[in-house]
Amino acid sequence: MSRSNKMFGDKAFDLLKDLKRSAQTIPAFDDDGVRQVLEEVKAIFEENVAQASSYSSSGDRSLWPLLNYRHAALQRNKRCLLAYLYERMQRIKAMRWEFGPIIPSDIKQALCEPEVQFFNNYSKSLAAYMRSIGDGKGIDLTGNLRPPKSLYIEVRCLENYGKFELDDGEIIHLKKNSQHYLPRAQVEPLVRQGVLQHIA
Amino acid sequence: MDPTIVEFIGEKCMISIIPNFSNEPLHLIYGSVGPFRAGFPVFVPLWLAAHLRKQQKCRIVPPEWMEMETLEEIKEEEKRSKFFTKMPSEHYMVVAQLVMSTAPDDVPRCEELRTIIKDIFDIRESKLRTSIDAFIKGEGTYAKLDNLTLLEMHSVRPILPYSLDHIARYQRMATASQRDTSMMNTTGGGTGTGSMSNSFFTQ
Amino acid sequence: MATDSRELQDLALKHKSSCFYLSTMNYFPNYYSIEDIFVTQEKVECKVNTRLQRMGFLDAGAETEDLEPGRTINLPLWYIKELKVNNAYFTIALPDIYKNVHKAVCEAETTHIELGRLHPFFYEFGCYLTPYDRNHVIGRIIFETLRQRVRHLLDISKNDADSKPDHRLDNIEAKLHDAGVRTNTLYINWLQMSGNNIRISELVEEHQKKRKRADRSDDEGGGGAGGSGDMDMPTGKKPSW
Amino acid sequence: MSESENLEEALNEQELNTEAAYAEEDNDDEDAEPITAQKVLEILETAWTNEMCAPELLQHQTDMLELMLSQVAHMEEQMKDLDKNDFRFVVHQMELERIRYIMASYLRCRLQKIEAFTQHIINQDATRDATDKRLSPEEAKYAQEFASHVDEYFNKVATQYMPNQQRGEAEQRVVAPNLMSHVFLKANVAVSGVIVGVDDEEVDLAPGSQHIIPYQLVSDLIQKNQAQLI
Repeated sequence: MSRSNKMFGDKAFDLLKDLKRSAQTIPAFDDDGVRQVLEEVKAIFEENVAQASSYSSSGDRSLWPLLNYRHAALQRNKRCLLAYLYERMQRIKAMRWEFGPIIPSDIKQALCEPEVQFFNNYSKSLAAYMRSIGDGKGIDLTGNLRPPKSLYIEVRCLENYGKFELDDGEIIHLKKNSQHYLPRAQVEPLVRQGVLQHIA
Repeated sequence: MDPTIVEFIGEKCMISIIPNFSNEPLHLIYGSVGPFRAGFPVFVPLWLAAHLRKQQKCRIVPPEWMEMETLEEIKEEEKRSKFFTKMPSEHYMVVAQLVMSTAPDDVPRCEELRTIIKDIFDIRESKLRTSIDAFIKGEGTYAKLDNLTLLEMHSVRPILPYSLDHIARYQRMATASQRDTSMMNTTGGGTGTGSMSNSFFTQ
Repeated sequence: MATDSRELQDLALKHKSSCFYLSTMNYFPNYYSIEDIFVTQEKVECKVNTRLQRMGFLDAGAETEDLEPGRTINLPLWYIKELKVNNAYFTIALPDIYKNVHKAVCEAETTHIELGRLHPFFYEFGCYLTPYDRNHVIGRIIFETLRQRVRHLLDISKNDADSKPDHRLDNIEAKLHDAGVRTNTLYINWLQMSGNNIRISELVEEHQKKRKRADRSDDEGGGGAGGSGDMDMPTGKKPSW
Repeated sequence: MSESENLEEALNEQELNTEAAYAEEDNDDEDAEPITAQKVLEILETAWTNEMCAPELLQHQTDMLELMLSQVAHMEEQMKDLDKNDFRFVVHQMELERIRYIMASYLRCRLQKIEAFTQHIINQDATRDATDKRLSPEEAKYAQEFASHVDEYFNKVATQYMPNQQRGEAEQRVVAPNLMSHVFLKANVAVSGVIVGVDDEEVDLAPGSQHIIPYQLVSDLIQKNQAQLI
């Protein structure tokens, strides 16, 4: 009875379901789940290879439908697993744009080693690309996110941030709850990082 | 394309201001503006007008059409006409919104104007919904939208184009299956994960 | 099946990865589409036509090694769609949900149908079944149904944005509805001139909230991995790229 | 006020420099017309809105971007010594920020498509002549790197442990845009005989007329600048 309660491909499918279900920015990489899927893939593959060789020597087609089914199951596992990685990759990419080149350590812990590597590679390539635009003049694409309305904006400081140097060398002390009138383009990253709040 | 981008594009519209200062012309990349002479009207882009007004360096001269009588006529015409009438500015909503919010004192009968412009927008928007309905039920995937302004298009964006995409895809699918019942694996709209080769045991 | 796939619909609608710079594109299935994978997880009723050796494990109600002809079993779409439409092994039994709306479609009375209740993936599931329908109705039905309901979608996304459509809508429709509600919100914000402020990035905000929760829930320290330790991580230096 | 007059003159001169730069770059074209900074900006603005509305990646605009970036850099240089509260400084700075926003938004939009359709775009560009490539050289480099980072990640976690890929499998995984996506279009000039439906129905587009239509049916008009997306 219980044999068909778990179909081929169900574990791989659960990976995706759990990923979607998670309310976190990115849930911990499901090492165990991924390993189980890879094992299933390997098992299916080996069974098929074994039976396929007996099929080609005897010409007996009676196992053909089974081979067929297993093949589909293998492809299904693969697709689910790669979709799992692809979705995680999207979220990792989003982190580069939202947090910047350094991710908070508690979030970083959710990534597996190849994912950390991917984040670093992505970050590096993106930075190199942004520097290379316009014959090396460069544009920061993570800034200038919204249509500009004014050169200066009113901001409130949400934490004790410390000193902040403007392009012209002026130094601003960003103390919690202090309010400032600062160049929009230069403080945009701090607003994005939650250090400052844009109030008008 | 959200309304802030529509506004950004609309801010390029030229509008007349009366500066309270004098200055030589400015050679902006987008074209020269000025000279500015205190007390004399000069045309500048809307974004500049709004900035100068906030700095209290000018008074904004509302465009000719921002006036009750004209707008009443436009509203009546819009109600009468089956089609979208041509608006006095292709960014009438953006211009009205920016002028009336940055310089309400420069606009006579500002509140009344606000209401009537909103009325016109609403009439046009509901007309748009009705014509969309007719157009979709008429099996179209193409429609003419003359005189519709950018912000009005935004009111059905992206839901209208997205709906049409799906409808068209389902229609293609229905037609394809009618043409060829014995086809395989072409389901799922263009991707279909299936290529059943005989070699499911590659090594 | 229904509750299961309804959960999938709810999951499909959660779009975590959508952030400001990814202006979400319209749904168009590709290899990595989680939603398409959800749809193809759906089961279809099939009649077995011929003895299939060693495939008895697919039949929950039998103990036999082989799959016996005449049995009716449920098979996932991901397998079905790899077979030829006129394969010799199985005959696909089309679900009644499409037949059941046929009359409403003909009478152009589809707006009141609780489509999501009929099937959370009414349209996409129907797409996959279209080739198996020898009468060519399903394809026509899904296309006509959406065509008839677009106006309704436009209206409800503008007028009752607050009331969640629950399971009145299928997954595709719910996405369209979301998009419509979003447009409307952006427009209202714009009219109130409140759309122009630069905002904290979504992920940073989420992370801050989480950290505050963690700080509150365990005051004995150790609050979450790297909890307060990196509070002052960005030093006086400007974020660099 | 002579100081600021000089500034305006200098800024004005730059427009001429721009013309020179352009004429030089394209001097194999027999009648390369001089181009003003204003024209460059207009071209970039159109490219930006087209890119935001088109489902696929459009032709790159490296030349125009470089011209505009030089112009912006030059203006910043000229304005460096001005008082930050000077009327002229403020107005020029505001315009520069608008231009920077357009360029950033434009390139971000392209990057997003490049990341979504990486392999598809690389494959297509491989079949195109050097002058018709959609990717700029910098974008092409980025696309290659991105593809290999993804590959490396997939390989380390999964694909190296899986049976060899079959023929056709790589193809299945290519993510491509839906070219039949509906777009809003405005005709720049009169265009006759545009096919607008599956049943080969044709219409003539009047200049300034607006339409909603599947992208694929009008992509060539965008390319030829006979129409633009809005």
